[in-house]
Amino acid sequence: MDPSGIFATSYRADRRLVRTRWQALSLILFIAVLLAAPYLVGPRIVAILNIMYISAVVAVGLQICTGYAGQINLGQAAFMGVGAYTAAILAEKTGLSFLLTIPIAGFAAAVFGFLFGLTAARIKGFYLALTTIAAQFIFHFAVLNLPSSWLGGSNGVTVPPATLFGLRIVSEGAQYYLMLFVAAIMVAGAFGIVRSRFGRAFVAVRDDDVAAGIMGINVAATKANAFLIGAFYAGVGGGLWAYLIRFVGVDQFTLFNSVFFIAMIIVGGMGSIVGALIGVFVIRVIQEIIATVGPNIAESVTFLGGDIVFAGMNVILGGVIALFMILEPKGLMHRWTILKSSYRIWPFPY
Amino acid sequence: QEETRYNVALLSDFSGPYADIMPILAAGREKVIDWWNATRGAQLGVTLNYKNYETRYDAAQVASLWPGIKSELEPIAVIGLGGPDVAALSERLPEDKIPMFMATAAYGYAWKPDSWIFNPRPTYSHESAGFLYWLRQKRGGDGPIKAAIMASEASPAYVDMAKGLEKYAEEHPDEIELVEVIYTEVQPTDLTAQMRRVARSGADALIIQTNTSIVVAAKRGLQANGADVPIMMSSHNGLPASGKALGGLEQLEGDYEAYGMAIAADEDTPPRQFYQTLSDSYGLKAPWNVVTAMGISQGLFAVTVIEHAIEANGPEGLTGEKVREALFAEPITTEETHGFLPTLSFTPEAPFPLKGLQVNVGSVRDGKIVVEATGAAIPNVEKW
Amino acid sequence: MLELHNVEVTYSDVILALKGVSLSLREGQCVALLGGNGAGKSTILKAISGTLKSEDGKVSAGAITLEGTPIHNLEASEVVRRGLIHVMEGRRVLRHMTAEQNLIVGGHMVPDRAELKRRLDHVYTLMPRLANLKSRTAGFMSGGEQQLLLIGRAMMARPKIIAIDEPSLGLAPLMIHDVYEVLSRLKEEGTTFFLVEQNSAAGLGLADYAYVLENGRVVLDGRADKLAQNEDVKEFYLGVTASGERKSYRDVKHYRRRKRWLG
Amino acid sequence: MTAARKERQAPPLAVRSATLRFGGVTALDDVSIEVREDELLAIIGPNGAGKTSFLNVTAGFYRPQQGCVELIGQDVTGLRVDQIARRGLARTFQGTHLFGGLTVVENILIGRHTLMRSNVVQAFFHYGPVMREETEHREAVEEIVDFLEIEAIRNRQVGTLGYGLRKRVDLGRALAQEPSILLLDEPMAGMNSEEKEDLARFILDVREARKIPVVLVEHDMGVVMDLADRIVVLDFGRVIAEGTPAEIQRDPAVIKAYLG
Amino acid sequence: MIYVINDIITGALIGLLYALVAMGFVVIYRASKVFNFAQGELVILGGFIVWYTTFELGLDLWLAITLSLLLSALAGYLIERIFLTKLIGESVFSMVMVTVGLLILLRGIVLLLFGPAVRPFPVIFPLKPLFLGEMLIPMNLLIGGLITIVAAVGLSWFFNRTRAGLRMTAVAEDHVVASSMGISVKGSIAFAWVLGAVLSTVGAMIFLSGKSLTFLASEIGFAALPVALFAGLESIGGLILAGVIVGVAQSLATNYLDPLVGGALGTVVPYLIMLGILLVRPTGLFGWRTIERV
Ligand SMILES: Nc1ncnc2c1ncn2[C@@H]1O[C@H](COP(=O)(O)OP(=O)(O)OP(=O)(O)O)[C@@H](O)[C@H]1O
Ligand SMILES: Nc1ncnc2c1ncn2[C@@H]1O[C@H](COP(=O)(O)OP(=O)(O)OP(=O)(O)O)[C@@H](O)[C@H]1O
Ligand SMILES: CC(C)C[C@H](N)C(=O)O
Ligand SMILES: [Mg+2]
Ligand SMILES: [Mg+2]
Repeated sequence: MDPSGIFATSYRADRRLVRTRWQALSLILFIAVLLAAPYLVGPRIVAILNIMYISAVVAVGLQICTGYAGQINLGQAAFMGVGAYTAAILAEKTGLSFLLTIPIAGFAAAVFGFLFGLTAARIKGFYLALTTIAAQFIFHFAVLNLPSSWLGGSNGVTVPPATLFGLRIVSEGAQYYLMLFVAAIMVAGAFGIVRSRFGRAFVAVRDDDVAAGIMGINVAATKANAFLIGAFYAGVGGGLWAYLIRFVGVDQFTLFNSVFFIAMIIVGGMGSIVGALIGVFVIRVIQEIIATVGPNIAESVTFLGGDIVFAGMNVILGGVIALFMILEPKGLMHRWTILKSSYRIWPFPY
Repeated sequence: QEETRYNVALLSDFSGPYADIMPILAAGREKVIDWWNATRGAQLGVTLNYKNYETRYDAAQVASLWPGIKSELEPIAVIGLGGPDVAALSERLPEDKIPMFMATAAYGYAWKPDSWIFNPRPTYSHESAGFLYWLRQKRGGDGPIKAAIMASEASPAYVDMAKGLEKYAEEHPDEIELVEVIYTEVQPTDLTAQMRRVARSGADALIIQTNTSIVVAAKRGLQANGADVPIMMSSHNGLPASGKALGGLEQLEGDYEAYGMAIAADEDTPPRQFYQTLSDSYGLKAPWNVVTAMGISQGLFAVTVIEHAIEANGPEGLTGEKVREALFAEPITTEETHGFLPTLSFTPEAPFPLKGLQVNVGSVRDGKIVVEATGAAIPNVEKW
Repeated sequence: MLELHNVEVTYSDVILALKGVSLSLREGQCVALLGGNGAGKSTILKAISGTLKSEDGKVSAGAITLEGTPIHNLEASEVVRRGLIHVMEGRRVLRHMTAEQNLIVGGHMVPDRAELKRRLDHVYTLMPRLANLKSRTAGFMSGGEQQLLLIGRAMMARPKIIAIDEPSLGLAPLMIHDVYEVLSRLKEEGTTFFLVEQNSAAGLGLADYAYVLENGRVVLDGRADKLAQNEDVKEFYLGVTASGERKSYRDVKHYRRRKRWLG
Repeated sequence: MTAARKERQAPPLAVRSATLRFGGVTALDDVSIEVREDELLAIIGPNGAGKTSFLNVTAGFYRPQQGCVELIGQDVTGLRVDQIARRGLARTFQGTHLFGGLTVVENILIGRHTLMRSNVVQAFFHYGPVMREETEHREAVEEIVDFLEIEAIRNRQVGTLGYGLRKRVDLGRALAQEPSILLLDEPMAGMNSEEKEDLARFILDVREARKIPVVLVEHDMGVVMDLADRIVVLDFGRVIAEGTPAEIQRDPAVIKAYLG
Repeated sequence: MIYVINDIITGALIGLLYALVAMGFVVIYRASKVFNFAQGELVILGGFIVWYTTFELGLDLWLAITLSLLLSALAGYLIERIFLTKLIGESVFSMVMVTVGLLILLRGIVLLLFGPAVRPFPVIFPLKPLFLGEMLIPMNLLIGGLITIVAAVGLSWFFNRTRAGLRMTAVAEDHVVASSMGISVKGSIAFAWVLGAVLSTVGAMIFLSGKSLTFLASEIGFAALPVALFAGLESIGGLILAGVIVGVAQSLATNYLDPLVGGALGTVVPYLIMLGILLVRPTGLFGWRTIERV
């Protein structure tokens, strides 16, 4: 919502994302900072950002599927795994460029996700949420038990580095731009999707699928599409992951990871793309702080013993997530919206 | 004498699945470095600094930590822990030219030439094959030895253990007959039925290199069936740990542990003496058991390679690359590792020594851990 | 026995739905609340019964007292235990339970089974339509049937005060008549009513006193029979013209006078 | 020529001897109702008579055990709700079934979902055509907003609106579908007489402006008698009377069952 | 053949153990509509409490068991107090999501309080199996199976026949409606968690008796999940049937299919069965049908 006194003068302007000069300016500044980041901060931060971008892509996809379309999905890590395996195997066996393998990874995951989405035509609510856990188990089982010449089985797959015009993208800095580039496109696309008729159809199906059907929306197809899009994002994230780590194995895509993606969108706020980004940021930052501060505490407070400190860190991570959910069950984005609207009407409450 | 400082990064898991063994494993490898600094390092004019990094046994965490470690520490070597470290760094380390030294046995999936990650022990399948080879000799006779193996799909590494032995048994039907390959969960509900199959198949040994909980459940299953098939365990789920979880070592009477590293037996062996030194003079607070031994051996493995590199290049200008070269240049003798490890000769062909492989076998006799065999030869296992 | 003093209610910390409302309700009385859509009628009931919280709303100023003790900070279930039942809008039946189970849950505070049985029979005699629907799953009943069930469910608790949101909503004319019959029976038996009603003719018929709400404020109040004579109320709530006869909906002009009370 | 004629002659909506049972409950018992061109047909009847069930059968939400539903001469029995909606049938709901997480404008835009054409890829990149389409439809929506006089709440989340306003948004959403037949289930419930007048005016205007038949289920007899061209009375799932308002008002069976 | 029968029996008993763990899910769901993702964590919490009272405090077994049940009831109550009370009135979804946070948190707490080591678990049920001719049946599973059946029958009577049960059912239907009828949502949820925690502890005792305990044991939660969904999230009685079917299928798959496949088909079979049944009956065998009315 705009501050008082600023009104859109056309419908086009009314649906613009960036609406005031101040907003435009801060967006430009933000993008500039992101572009310059590798020159401003150390490689550790750049590496954290790389992982954040990947998580952001995956979490934004989950947000579309769960936050917008209301289909709780506990298989996002498996979808990511499908993408990662696809990209890895294509890159290894065919030597295709990442410009192709990453989108194909997205499509492969989308197909897998779509299959699960089809069950959403019949299964609803918690039942559906919990059947998506099956995706996790099936993915795991399939990778380990299909002939190992297909997916590498327990051996995993080694991924050659991404190359662009003969340049190998291996340093943090180079990888950073790859991750940023893809994440930026995906996030921008997510804004596009949720503002379009598809985004509205997703919310319609989430809020009231009976009414949605009567509005002419094909409910089953819409749910399956939500899974498809969510999984596409996961797959692209998985593709990026493959190029970042350059080795994929099933144990990198566990149910626990899926749970963390859910935690991210909850902390950030359901039903908001920005919320998903905030959630990724908050949770990754907490994780990194714990990983960084932990050893220091363990070192300085030696009598505690390393194990206690680190177990304590897990408590903090879980505690912070639980705390967020208790204090702001609708997510940080909700708090922000409220702040904004009270700022809009301040000082007149009515 | 002016002293030169180098950094080593230690990857740890204090809050993930290996948090149970981490404190003593970490103590073992840290104290070795302390010891080295005080003795060998002081002579050579080199001090090694180390720092622990919490990876939570999570590849994403390793990947995000690594660039920071690299720029913060500029380490000449990394001391790693397990699968996720390997997964996250196997393609990075060659670029960054820093070698990583592991404590555990190697995996089939990491068996590739030109590695930068090195295990002092061959793969788990080598170790189990070596054990079975030894058991067959002990038994005498011509027929193959019958073995069963427990695996789990919870971790690809666990699957790998079974796959390697399966391949070996397939190619050597006269040596090993693999009668059962059983997959279960990391915390099985009940293995009575499975153990009956094992007992009925007439297995001479049951290989369990996965984890302690599976050993315990299998043992209970065997007991329920009144069967007496000896179990062979690995280092991270060995006799002391499994015995403790079962409520007493006596429950494991006649069972084995086997790995290419010194057995932490009660006897007074050179490794035991070295452990004592670390405890007495360097403040090592860890019981004498296989996990501590694993930490110490890993530490010794790493410092010895570094020492070789210093000897070859002088104390100045040491790099990760030179450390790796030193590994190939010269074998690491069993004396240098105080008997913790056999003499290791690395080649660029594999991340572990391919020749002169040996396995040690420990067992429980009258409620005590004893060394059954040292230096039992490991047969030639082909890559699977 | 129930008083609202200058109550303000905000939703989501920003939407001010009640802007200082004061009302009072005496024992045995029936007070009716009239007002256009969005005026804040349901909000008042939610504030009284403590169900605001579930919609992210809160009483941000003022006080609500029941028999002298403030209740606006109590939990909904606590308010019920003090004898006030709120029949919510939106036909919120317990959908997976049968009609009879709904009624039994309504009487869950009744100590002994015989009394429960008596109350069930009482509801069934007053609303024979419900007796026929006993074993029907509540979620599958028609809109009007659900509305009846809600009223029956509130009766099961024999509260001192029933705060009821649009009892006639979706009921057929005969049924409205029957329901009001039931309500006036209860009133005679001593139940106090707080009634939100759009069917003002019926509502004002039962009520002793009425308030008209507009935009979160009380703009008019008075004895129900007096209010029923008020010109504006007649036109806007009872739908009769000044001359006293009902005008046809077909004759409504495209532009018409609207009444907005100052406030 | 004859086919086209037939098409024109076919009633906008015809339900032929529909029977709908739920277990032991017969919600509709051999009901046949035809809606004529441009007419406002009211359906009345006691609670539980089967009015909503009738609308549900026509909208495809329930499939009748017997009988069929024809939309402009085409048999649509057994099609999915969304398929029937795409053939031009729109309805409002007895309770409100709005999309609480969306604003008023967005709710109404959903009514236009099927009229929009952009695909996911276009939406992802959100370039020219998508923007144009969105603005175009937004204009149509704003017309409806104006028409229903809900400008002031156009950006409110629907979940935060009172019952009465929701009913208006519900109507707006149905109108946005540009239907060829409109079914209204108790649109006047929960409104005071001023608001009912407003809504009555909207309904009459819709009919005038769009020339579409309207089926109205309503309990307010004042509204029904004034607005309806023809009335069908249901009781226990059966048609018990049919006729002009004046006829119905006099019908003893109707008086007994319904009007009292 | 006799072995196949034996495998079927053992499988059925393991299935009943799953059913008991699943009962934890269902009880909480049935009384509060909250799906508890941290159910597996409750099992290990219970397990560690048992370990603590027997090995650390060295109490007599019966005393230890009683104390453990009391302590886990307390733990369940505290969890409700700390994490859920504040969310009453918020959407059920928030409560469900807080259990996701709880999952991560409880893991940490268990690590912190009890350490990461593999702990021995006391022998609560006789280790000696029951011999029936050539068949042998593990004692812990047998007694556990009986406990499960008794608990299922008792609880389903409670929820379906008593007024207190009906009250909780009302809470599971709709928190706001229930509280507007004077039912204490808080009380109902607290009761559910106490019961859920106690059931989990009993489950832990059967599951782990004579074995070992690490926090990996929480995976039983996800192993039991298909049973809960198969039966339908509102059905306690149905758990028995679902548990037996899933358990038998899993046992047959592990013992006869795994060797053929060379993989752990047994672990995915319950999920495949669950998917199959849900596609046919979207709310499980006995769960509440979704009501759609317009
Ligand atoms: N959950 C909510 N969140 C935000 N605003 C709300 C909420 N519920 C109601 N409101 C607002 O409060 C005001 C009063 O609403 P209320 O529901 O009390 O009206 P009402 O008089 O009952 O109307 P109706 O006759 O339509 O039921 C309205 O402006 C409405 O939009
Ligand atoms: N899905 C269903 N399952 C079982 N019974 C149903 C179902 N839908 C409707 N019924 C029953 O069918 C009958 C007709 O219901 P319907 O909703 O059509 O009534 P109605 O005429 O709209 O009544 P009202 O005026 O009260 O809304 C009712 O008795 C109702 O209980
Ligand atoms: C002992 C453990 C840390 C090693 C483990 N088997 C792994 O590499 O994954
Ligand atoms: Mg209202
Ligand atoms: Mg109806």
